[in-house]
Amino acid sequence: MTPKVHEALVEVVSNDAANADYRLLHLAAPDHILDCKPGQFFQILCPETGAERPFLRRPMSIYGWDRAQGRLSFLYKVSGAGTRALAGLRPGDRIDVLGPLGRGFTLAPDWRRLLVLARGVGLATLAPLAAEAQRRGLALTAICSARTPELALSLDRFRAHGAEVRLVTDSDGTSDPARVRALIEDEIAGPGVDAVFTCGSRRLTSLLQEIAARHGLPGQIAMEQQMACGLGMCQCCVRPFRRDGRIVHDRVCREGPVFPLAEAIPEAAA
Amino acid sequence: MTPKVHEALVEVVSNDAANADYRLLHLAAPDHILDCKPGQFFQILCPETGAERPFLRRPMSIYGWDRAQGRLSFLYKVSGAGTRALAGLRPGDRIDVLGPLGRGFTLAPDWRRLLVLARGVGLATLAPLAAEAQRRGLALTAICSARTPELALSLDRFRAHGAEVRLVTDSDGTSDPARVRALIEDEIAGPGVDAVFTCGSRRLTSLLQEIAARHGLPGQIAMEQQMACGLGMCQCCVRPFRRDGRIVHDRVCREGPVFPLAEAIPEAAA
Amino acid sequence: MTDLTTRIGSLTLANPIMPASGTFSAELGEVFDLSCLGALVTKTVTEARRGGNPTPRVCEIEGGMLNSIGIPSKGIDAFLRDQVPLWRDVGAPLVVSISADTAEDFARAAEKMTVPGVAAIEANISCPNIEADGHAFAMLPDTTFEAIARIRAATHLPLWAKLSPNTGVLREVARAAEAAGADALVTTNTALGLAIDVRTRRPKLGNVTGGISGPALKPLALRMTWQAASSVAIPVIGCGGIATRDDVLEFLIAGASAVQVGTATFRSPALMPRLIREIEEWCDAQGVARLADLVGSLAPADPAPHDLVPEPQS
Amino acid sequence: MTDLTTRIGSLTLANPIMPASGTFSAELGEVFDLSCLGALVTKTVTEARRGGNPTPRVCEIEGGMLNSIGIPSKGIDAFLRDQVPLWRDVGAPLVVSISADTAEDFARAAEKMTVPGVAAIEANISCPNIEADGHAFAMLPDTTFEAIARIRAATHLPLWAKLSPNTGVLREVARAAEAAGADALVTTNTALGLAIDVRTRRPKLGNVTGGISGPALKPLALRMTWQAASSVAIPVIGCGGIATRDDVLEFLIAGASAVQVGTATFRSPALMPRLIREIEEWCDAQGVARLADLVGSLAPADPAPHDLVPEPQS
Ligand SMILES: Cc1cc2nc3c(=O)[nH]c(=O)nc-3n(C[C@H](O)[C@H](O)[C@H](O)COP(=O)(O)OP(=O)(O)OC[C@H]3O[C@@H](n4cnc5c(N)ncnc54)[C@H](O)[C@@H]3O)c2cc1C
Ligand SMILES: Cc1cc2nc3c(=O)[nH]c(=O)nc-3n(C[C@H](O)[C@H](O)[C@H](O)COP(=O)(O)OP(=O)(O)OC[C@H]3O[C@@H](n4cnc5c(N)ncnc54)[C@H](O)[C@@H]3O)c2cc1C
Ligand SMILES: Cc1cc2nc3c(=O)[nH]c(=O)nc-3n(C[C@H](O)[C@H](O)[C@H](O)COP(=O)(O)O)c2cc1C
Ligand SMILES: Cc1cc2nc3c(=O)[nH]c(=O)nc-3n(C[C@H](O)[C@H](O)[C@H](O)COP(=O)(O)O)c2cc1C
Ligand code: FES
Ligand code: FES
Repeated sequence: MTPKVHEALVEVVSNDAANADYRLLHLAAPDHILDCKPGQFFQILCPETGAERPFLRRPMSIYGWDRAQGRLSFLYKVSGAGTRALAGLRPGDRIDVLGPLGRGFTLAPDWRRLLVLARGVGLATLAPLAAEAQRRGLALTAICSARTPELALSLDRFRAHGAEVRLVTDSDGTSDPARVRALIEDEIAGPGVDAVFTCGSRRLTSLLQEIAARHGLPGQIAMEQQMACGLGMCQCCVRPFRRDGRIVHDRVCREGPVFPLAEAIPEAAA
Repeated sequence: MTPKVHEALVEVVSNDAANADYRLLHLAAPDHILDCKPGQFFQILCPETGAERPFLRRPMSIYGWDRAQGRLSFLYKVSGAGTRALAGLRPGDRIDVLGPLGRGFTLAPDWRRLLVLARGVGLATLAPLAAEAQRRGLALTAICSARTPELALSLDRFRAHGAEVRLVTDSDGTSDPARVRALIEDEIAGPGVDAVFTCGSRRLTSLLQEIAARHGLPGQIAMEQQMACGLGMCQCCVRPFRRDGRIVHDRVCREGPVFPLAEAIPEAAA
Repeated sequence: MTDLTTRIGSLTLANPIMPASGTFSAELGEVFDLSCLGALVTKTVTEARRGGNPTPRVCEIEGGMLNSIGIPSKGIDAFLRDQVPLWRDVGAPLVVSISADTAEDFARAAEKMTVPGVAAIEANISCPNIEADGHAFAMLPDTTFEAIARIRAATHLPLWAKLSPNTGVLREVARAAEAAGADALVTTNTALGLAIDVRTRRPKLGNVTGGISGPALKPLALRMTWQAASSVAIPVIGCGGIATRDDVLEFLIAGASAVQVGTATFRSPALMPRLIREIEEWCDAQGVARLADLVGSLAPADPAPHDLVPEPQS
Repeated sequence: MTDLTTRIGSLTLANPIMPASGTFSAELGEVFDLSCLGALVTKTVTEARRGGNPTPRVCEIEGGMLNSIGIPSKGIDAFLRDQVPLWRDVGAPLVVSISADTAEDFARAAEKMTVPGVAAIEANISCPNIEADGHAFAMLPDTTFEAIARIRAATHLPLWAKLSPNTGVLREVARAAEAAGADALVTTNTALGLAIDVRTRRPKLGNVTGGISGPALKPLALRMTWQAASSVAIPVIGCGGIATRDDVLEFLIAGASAVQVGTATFRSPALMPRLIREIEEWCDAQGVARLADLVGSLAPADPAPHDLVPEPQS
């Protein structure tokens, strides 16, 4: 096997709040770590600060990359030790990233119209699909769900890459399953959909699985699980999947994080 | 017991190199931790940096303090994890200090002429004696020993407080025991000496013990030992002393760090 | 306002926070008023005077320290004369830690310590620094039983048995201490460790090995606290690496009725009163009426639905 | 240039750095060329297919992690078919870790694994995650002896016994493994720990307890490496918390003939080749001609002259 995953010490270009919960981290990255695919991730060694000593690396979806400019970006929600430590990074600081890792989304050559259904941090994972779709000349509709309009992320990213964006929110009542179902069905009945994409949110996954199954549409889903190595060595990141009539356990870091939608077993409500 | 030792989070005013090995740390300190005596120390919680995670506090002699200005200063030699971490402090950073701790030097009311013999970081411990001597109108001669003239510390501090300074160095051969002995004997024979003071360096201690014993001079010595609590609780900082014809073990943090010179047992050569 | 009192056998403590033996002495009263503590636990005392171990006696490790203080002691007589009266005014119950080389000596020490002003005896049957290679009574159930039974017969005071993390049979040791009449268990003392100065190729401690304490010890001590609490009916007092409010809560949830704070006091001498305040605030905020409701409230793990199917990953 | 080779019984390794079982797989070849390693140690394999433990299987602790992966395995047949050929090209000796529920099953597994391409067998008699409460063969000398003796009879391959830090009788276990015919000891596997999520009051791991690894384990593992090396004549391989050059040196000085690097690879996947380079540079700079000169070179503690006088401090 020839080395293809790299550990690199990269410089922070900016690290600003994207909204009340999320921050956007731009890094100046060397070209050899920028051979990325939408849906892949990096393992980030979050810095040790006086208050936080995150020990394990944190998996983060690639939010954007640009080989010409040498840029790599992540969108993260400040929640625990690792992301609190990340939030303290200032331009000029350096962090250690490992990647790109995992299997990303795959686009079949005959697909023309893609539908993305995303919520929360899943938008970070799905945003790079819009750029890829645009590059290939595919149409993409993104149904973005959020608690409030202010918390909706990446709408501009999607639009900038030519995606049609539908924002649904809890605050105006448009995000409930029935309304989202209607939106998706309209999309399928109207312009048509060749494949659907989502992230691991339980409600959205169940909904989309059911719709896709009924219409015979292929789908892909990005999953999350606790990780230690991120490379496939430690077996800690397994999740159960339905495949060939039985339950199998795949490593999210290696066989995933993107899996066939039909195989996913939505997480139990927390 | 009423609380009198305080833990305080204090701001760094400056932290600059004093010479190739040593740095001088000035802190803006609240008045309640500034009731200090020469020879006392603080326990400093050195910051955790990416590279260093000093766990225990580090004892540091008080190099200077000024209640009017709210200043507290330490002089330290960058050697291991704790002092490397200290070296990274920038003005405006905050650190946690605990003190003042231990028993400092005591000056008998009838002493008029003091002699200080110091080398290395011991100069930091002994420098505040000069200020105290000046305040009390006592004469003080400081014999300062160093590898080279550039590494001699605190000469200006001593002079500013009216001390007579004699610099002896390895590089010009003036620091060898015979020469230093002659200097001290001259001082005793000439202007006269009422008490002698030194730090824990083995060679200087043996020399000064011998001279002081011969002349019947009282002396005091500041000792060092690994510390965990600094308050007298853990018993890790004991050292052996000769007292009343037997060996006793005292806690350097509590019964010391300043001890009667005659009781000290110079450390074995490393 | 939450009721922070906690019962350790016949003794009721005002709150669950107390110092760990050997990391506390009257000098801490220069930092805060010691009467706020749930109890006061002394450095281990032996009957006869004894020296400690050679220096260096401490060194740092990642997330903690090693110590090989040993048990320097001025002897029980000096303790009874100088220390016991000193503590009378503080108010918090005085727990005296004792050690001895034989079960018989342990009993005699306990008997001597049975005086007014002493609220309980903690039998340190687990010091890894006085016997070669870390051996101690608490390594095995039968030696534990013997020591505790002899002490039990010698004193009517509440008796706490301090256990060792170096044993491979913690549950059995815990049950032996209970069967021998201990009123409570303390889990745990330090784990035996080693650190080497690579430059000199010498051990960092004068006594070669030493006891691991501080955050690095916490997961081990927490596991043992949980194992002990689920093996005996008497109260368990957690100890090992506690440095934050959440650490205290973890031990309480795992089954500890109170906790001891050791090494953390070296980094933050005013930590214990802060923990008392923070635990009270947390309980108030969470609507926990009595501290006792927290003790042993560990919920089962919440496995993902299909994770129990024993199938290999592909 | 220093001779970095090290002898583990009849096997000579090019250098003392190898991965620890369960923290390494072929995928690491995407980060560096695996042929530089002293040996390759596989994740533990069992004879039959088996699933692992419920998720979450890992969590962080101060200075390390807990894992309760268990031993998910596709079985020995799949291993012989898919894995052994894969490693043939890498060059470094392949050490296969096996586990079983009985001594008999251990023997059968060892026999099956005795095929060309396998350089040694590591008997994982110490996994704390497969038996309730961390029990394992390596907790006691007699069960250790039985397992190792049965395996010894079933294979002519070099046999390494991986010991447990959870036992209170490490020296006795080490001697039992030697007496039963082990060619080397590995000290150690993970120590059993617990972590609780205070918010949910649930254990952080799906399997409740898990094994402590990483720097927090180092002083314990180093102590056991030193104890094992001074109890047996066969080589000892150090393992536990190794993350830096000085960590490797500490284990070698304590008596290890080689070391295994586990958790540190998760933080720094390219660490092992860096350690090989750094050890070589250090030995060159220090004038250490052969790595073997370092092994077991621990000097006595250097007590201050009067510290041995057993007098109490005042
Ligand atoms: C493939 C993948 C991609 C991800 N992409 C993003 C992203 O783009 N932006 C983002 O904000 N987060 C992302 N996450 C979650 C992220 O890895 C962090 O776990 C999360 O941000 C919380 O980390 P923390 O250190 O702040 O929290 P802590 O509470 O300190 O985390 C404790 C431990 O739990 C793990 N953990 C906590 N939440 C999750 C989770 N949802 N999934 C997996 N492990 C978790 C952490 O990695 C860590 O090991 C992704 C996770 C995976 C598996
Ligand atoms: C009363 C007292 C006053 C001191 N005053 C000063 C001072 O003014 N300036 C100064 O530079 N240093 C002083 N020291 C030494 C200081 O505490 C540090 O130990 C030393 O600076 C090295 O620390 P480090 O973290 O850089 O080294 P490390 O190698 O990381 O230290 C490791 C451990 O060894 C201990 N240690 C190392 N050297 C010594 C020593 N000489 N004495 C006691 N413990 C030691 C450290 O405290 C720490 O616990 C004093 C020590 C004592 C006991
Ligand atoms: C310096 C030091 C001295 C100790 N002395 C004793 C002792 O005399 N008796 C005892 O039972 N435990 C002693 N211990 C162990 C502590 O009481 C406690 O069990 C252990 O340190 C774990 O708790 P911690 O991690 O909070 O420190 C000592 C610990 C330290 C660090
Ligand atoms: C995720 C993980 C999985 C492990 N799996 C195994 C295993 O299958 N067999 C085994 O003998 N040890 C296993 N171990 C233990 C390691 O081999 C090693 O003994 C231990 O982690 C201590 O070393 P470290 O601190 O360098 O990780 C595992 C450790 C970890 C962290
Ligand atoms: S995180 Fe280690 S196998 Fe996936
Ligand atoms: S440092 Fe604890 S008694 Fe002196």
